[in-house]
Amino acid sequence: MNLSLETLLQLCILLPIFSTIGIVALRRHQNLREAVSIFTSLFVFYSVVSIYLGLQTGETISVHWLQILPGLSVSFTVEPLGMIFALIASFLWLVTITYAIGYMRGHNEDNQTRFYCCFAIAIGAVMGVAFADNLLTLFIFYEVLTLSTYPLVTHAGTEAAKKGGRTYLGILLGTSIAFFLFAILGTWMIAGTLDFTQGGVFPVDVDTTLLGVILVLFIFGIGKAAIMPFHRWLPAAMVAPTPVSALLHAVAVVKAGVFTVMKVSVLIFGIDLLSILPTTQPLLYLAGATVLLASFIAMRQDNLKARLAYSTIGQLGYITIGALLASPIGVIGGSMHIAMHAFGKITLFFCAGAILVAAHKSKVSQLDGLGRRMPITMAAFFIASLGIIGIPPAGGTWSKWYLLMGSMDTEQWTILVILLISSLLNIAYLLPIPIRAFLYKESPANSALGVKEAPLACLIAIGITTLATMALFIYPAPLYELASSILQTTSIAHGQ
Amino acid sequence: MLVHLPILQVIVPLIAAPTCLILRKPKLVWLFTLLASSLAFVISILLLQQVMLTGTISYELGGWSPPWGIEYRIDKLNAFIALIISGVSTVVLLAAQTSIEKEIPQEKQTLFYILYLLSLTGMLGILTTGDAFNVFVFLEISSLSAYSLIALGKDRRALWASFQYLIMGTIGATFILIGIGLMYQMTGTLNMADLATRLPEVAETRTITTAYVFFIVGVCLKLALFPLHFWLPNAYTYAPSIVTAFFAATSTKVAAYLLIRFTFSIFGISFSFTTLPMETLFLILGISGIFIASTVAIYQDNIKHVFAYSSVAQVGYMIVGFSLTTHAGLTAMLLHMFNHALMKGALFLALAAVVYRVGSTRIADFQGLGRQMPLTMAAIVVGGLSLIGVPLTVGFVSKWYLVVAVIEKGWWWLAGLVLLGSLLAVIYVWRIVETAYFKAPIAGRQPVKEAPMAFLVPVWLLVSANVYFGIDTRLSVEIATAAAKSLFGVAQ
Amino acid sequence: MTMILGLYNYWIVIVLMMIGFYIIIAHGHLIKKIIGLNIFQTSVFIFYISVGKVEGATAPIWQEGILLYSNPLPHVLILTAIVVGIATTALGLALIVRIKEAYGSVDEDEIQSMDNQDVANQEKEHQQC
Amino acid sequence: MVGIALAVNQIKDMFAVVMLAGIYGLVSASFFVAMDAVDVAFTEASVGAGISTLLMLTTVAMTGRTEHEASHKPLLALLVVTVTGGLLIYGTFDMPYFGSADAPVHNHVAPRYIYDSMKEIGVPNMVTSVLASYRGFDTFGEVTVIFTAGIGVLALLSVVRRPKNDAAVEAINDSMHEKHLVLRVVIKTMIPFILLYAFYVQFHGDYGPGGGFQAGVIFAAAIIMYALLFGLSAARRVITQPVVQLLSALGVLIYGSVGFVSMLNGGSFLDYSVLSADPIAGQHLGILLIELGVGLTVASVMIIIFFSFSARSEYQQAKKGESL
Repeated sequence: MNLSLETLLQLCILLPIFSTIGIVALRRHQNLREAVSIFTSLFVFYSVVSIYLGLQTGETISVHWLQILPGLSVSFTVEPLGMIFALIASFLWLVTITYAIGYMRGHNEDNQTRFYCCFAIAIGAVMGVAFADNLLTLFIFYEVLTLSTYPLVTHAGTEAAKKGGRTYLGILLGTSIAFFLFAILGTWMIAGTLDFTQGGVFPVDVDTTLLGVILVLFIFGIGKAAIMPFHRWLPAAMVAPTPVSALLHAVAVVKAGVFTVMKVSVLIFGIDLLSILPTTQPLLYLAGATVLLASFIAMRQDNLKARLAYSTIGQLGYITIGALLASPIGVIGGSMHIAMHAFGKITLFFCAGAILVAAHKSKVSQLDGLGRRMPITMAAFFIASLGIIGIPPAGGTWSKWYLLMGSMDTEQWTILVILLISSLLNIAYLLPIPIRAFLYKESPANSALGVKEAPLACLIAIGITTLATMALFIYPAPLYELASSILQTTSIAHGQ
Repeated sequence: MLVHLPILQVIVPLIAAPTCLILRKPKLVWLFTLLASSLAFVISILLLQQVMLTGTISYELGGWSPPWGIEYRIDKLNAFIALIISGVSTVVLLAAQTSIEKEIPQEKQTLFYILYLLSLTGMLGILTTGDAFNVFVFLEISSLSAYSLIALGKDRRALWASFQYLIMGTIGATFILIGIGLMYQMTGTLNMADLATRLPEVAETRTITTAYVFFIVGVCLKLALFPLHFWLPNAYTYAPSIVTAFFAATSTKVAAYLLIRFTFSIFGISFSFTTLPMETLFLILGISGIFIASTVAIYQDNIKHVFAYSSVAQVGYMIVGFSLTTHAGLTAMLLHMFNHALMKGALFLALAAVVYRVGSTRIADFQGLGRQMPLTMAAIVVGGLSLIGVPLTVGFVSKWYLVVAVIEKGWWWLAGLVLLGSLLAVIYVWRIVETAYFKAPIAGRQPVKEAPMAFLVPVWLLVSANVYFGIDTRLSVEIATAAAKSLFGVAQ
Repeated sequence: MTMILGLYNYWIVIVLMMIGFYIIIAHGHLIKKIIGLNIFQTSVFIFYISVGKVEGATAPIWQEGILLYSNPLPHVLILTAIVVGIATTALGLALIVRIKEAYGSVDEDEIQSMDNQDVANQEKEHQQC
Repeated sequence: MVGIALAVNQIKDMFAVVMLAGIYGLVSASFFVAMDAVDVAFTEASVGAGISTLLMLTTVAMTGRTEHEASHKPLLALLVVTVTGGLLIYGTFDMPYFGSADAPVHNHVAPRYIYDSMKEIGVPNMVTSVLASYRGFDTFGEVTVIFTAGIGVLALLSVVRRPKNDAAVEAINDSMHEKHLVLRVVIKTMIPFILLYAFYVQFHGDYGPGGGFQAGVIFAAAIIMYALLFGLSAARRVITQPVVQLLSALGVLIYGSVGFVSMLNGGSFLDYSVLSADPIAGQHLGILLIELGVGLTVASVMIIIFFSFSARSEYQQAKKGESL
């Protein structure tokens, strides 16, 4: 296949969306239907990689679709930050979909066709977000993402699921319309453009209080970043099937959130402006508070998935901090953490899912001694935890390191302390799980039912992500280069 | 014949009406009605093109030059709205025959179509005429036919709703009559353009103030502007579904047009907004309309009620745009008039399909329809999203322009309110989606089939219009802007 | 004083209008509402006609030698308006007849209460099913 | 008049109220005469006092006579009314005084009607010329309104299946008719004259007060009288429902086609002067035709309305009969 990179870029977004047609058409034949999904994901990953290689060779890739409002068009372009996001998303999606197939069949859930359709649309939307060239485009796909993931959350259709779905949609759609859109409009009125621009779009003479307010609107409006008090949707979404949670937490939704935060702070405000805004400091503390609180709550969760959910909220806080530190190193750390956390967290969720499938356990307190029966799973869980905490041999080490550096050179001592404390907290709520699994004595009840290791499909997925986590520790270089080039790259020509 | 387009716009459906009485056979009459309506649609398109190219057209009825004779005056504004109305009416008619078969007894169907044509005539007449009293006459044509159409509903409450509407409507019309009378008394003319030139001399008098107030109150009754909206919800709910779809998309637009026409073109901005504190009043009414009506909508059990109240809320949005008294604001209003017609047309037509299959629009009866009537429900979802104002739908475009206009005025708080208002929409739309998709079908009800093509085609025509004009906004925006500009041209 | 002489006529008309208006809103009996409507409108007609009156003029029917006529335009308008009026009345009355059949009453409150009753019943139904 | 209005407000017996309303109509008619509006007076008399009273009586007969104690919020109503009234009074203060010849009304548009209509249209009755020619389109609208009302009433009241025990109804009618034998004879002899008068009004409209509308009403009145005394079915035998409906449609169509013809003759819609070589003759012709259309529609719609009402009441009686 020798398609031009532009074509590939558009295909990343369109192909998944069109694949739904095939999925619906083939709803009667399971295997074919899944085949379509797999093929799509493979192709998306392929094209993203080739785009990445293209970017390495210094090409500028941008596509301009159509003008929705005068001076505002749907258009896409490739820049490092988006590249990182796209790479992670497309890769992990590939993994997730394989995992999902195993999982869904294992559980023989109904409405599977709807499930795969929404899955596909979601990833298309994510690609749209990743490559968006201006806020409007980003916003559009942001909403598409919300709407397409709603049916996934409510998949079970039970009262609980619907309630969860309501919270999910309510908060995400609500914040995005009430604050995010408002902030976008404000930006539009003040700056006259919504294109992502190196060094920000706002003219110098604008009153900083006003901009400060807009910044607040952005941070709260991007509900997907789960900054307290708008984090409730994340635990609520726990009712979803495990692959979905994985998608939400590692691949699509939350990452789209923090990614947007990054983009806004770097390419709309620009870190220089950001550092002088009156509201940056308070927001920074808010993010810090989110990190701490989330960790504390996580400790007190016995339900495994709930614990992981709160841990996610905490980790997202890290990335937001990275963005708001408004220092190059902070940005680098933050954007690296997007990747690191993605791999770590998705592994954890896969493990949780595997445990659920194989041993039908969902509570931490039930896991005693499970390590002997499910060694691979638990080992993976252990490594991934290290990744989240930020200890070798997992990639998390680096991102955390840069975040610390960032907070030092901006002399944010409070933040520094927060980061350190919360790392300890991470240890406190993650490591006990493998410890229980391996060292504790198995309760007779568990030994009674002969639990086996998880099905192969799951194990493969788990294996891949775990290896990736470690790989990122050993070769962080390419990721680091991308991250550090976020600030150097001059903005790509807009709106042609 | 091109010269005669302005009058043909109105005469075609008017003449078609009595002809139907001669044709008698319902099916035949339906086809004929459809023909007439689509003819009107074509004419309106031609007119709009002509106006966009050559500017305002004037047509002297009976060959008497205004102000002595009655003049038809087509400018960008009314050409635009005429387009909306004739277009929607045509699309809705596609489904009429099937829906009417179920909802109206055989021997009354012919009468139904006649009344439908007459109300179309009335609306178009109001739009195209350039003579104040002529407005009143055609207003009555449309109203009378509207009352009878609503009374044709199956439920006995239709009668009562219709009667209330009749009382309210007639009071409104009489108020308008008084307003016109006072204007005439002070200026000695009934021709709009002539009025516009002669009013300023007497603008300072208390009489003209009274005239304005009476006229506006009368119009607002027709517009169902909160708090004068009592008649609307029941009228929309118990009328035959097709009628609802038609009116919900059109009738408020006509009233809104009168509001704009008289405020901007005839009394002139300087009078309406400097002599009187109209904008503040309208702003308050608009905002409270948005919030109160939307909140009420959330607690309704009949989906038709839900959307009826949401219509009241939407009128609120238009009025907010209106009350800004800026070019941007007016553009937003016009744009929203266009978009809202598309949304509500699609939604109520989809409901008509539900009535056809399920025989009710109570939310309880929507359980499991998501699976049984996928296409119809999908249409409702898209329409709902458009109502909320999600990107890629027309709803988003309206919201965008409205908020931009508001911010341009520097009223950030108002911008916030407008956006918050749409959150309420999220709630009442999502109630429906949830029931339709995530509730098992009612036990004991035999499975419902998907609506017939006769519904799906027009519904999806409107739905795709919702999406198309949400993405490619050039056409609608261009016209709306031009119309708004021309109005301010008149005003200065 | 001249003002009173000059305007008393309008004032009477207004009083009439308002009585009619009052009958419409304040009375529960539907026929009475319609009658109120009639009175209301008729008085508006009178207003129009009085606007058209010229002191010492004759009816606007051309005759040799007469130069001062009252203004015909209001007459025309009101002719139309009367027709509209009767049309509305007829329709309203027809509605009343049907309402009487459907509800067995022509009193606003009774009908309203019955309406609410209907809603309640529907709710019951669907709780049953 | 204020007295009457107040009485209407007070009295609870519908029958009396309706009668008062009728009288109110008559009085206002005389008011109109006093203000030189002869045509209006004519119309108001035949409509306000005639038709509408008749209809109301029928309705009252069908719905019962008495009104319940108004258990309403008269205070609120009073408030609304006083506000509106107050505003109106406020509005009057800058009005030109009553009857003053220098009011703008008399000096802007009207003069042309008054002084030029004779040579432009050649019809002495200015009201007719304005009504039919200068503002001919309004009148077209008016006809449409009437037509709409007719259709609306039809849609509301038309009775599907003739009640089974038609005979019973017949019996009632006949028995009723036996009583008024004298009256019947008198009316029978009168009706032709009324019809004649109707035609006179129809065509004399150009010169004196009158015209299509009034003529139509009178014509209808004759038929209605006939129906009242000889029973609906008898009247139906004279004029059948479909025919009447057809005529009502025809009226509108005649009016419309006049407009179309003038279009085809190169004038604009309803421009009569192109109907014949000599504009004045054209105007005459046009006015004649459209007045005919008006007359047709008005008469037939009035008949339709009345028939529908009384048919409905018969239907109700029949139903009662069945239920008993």
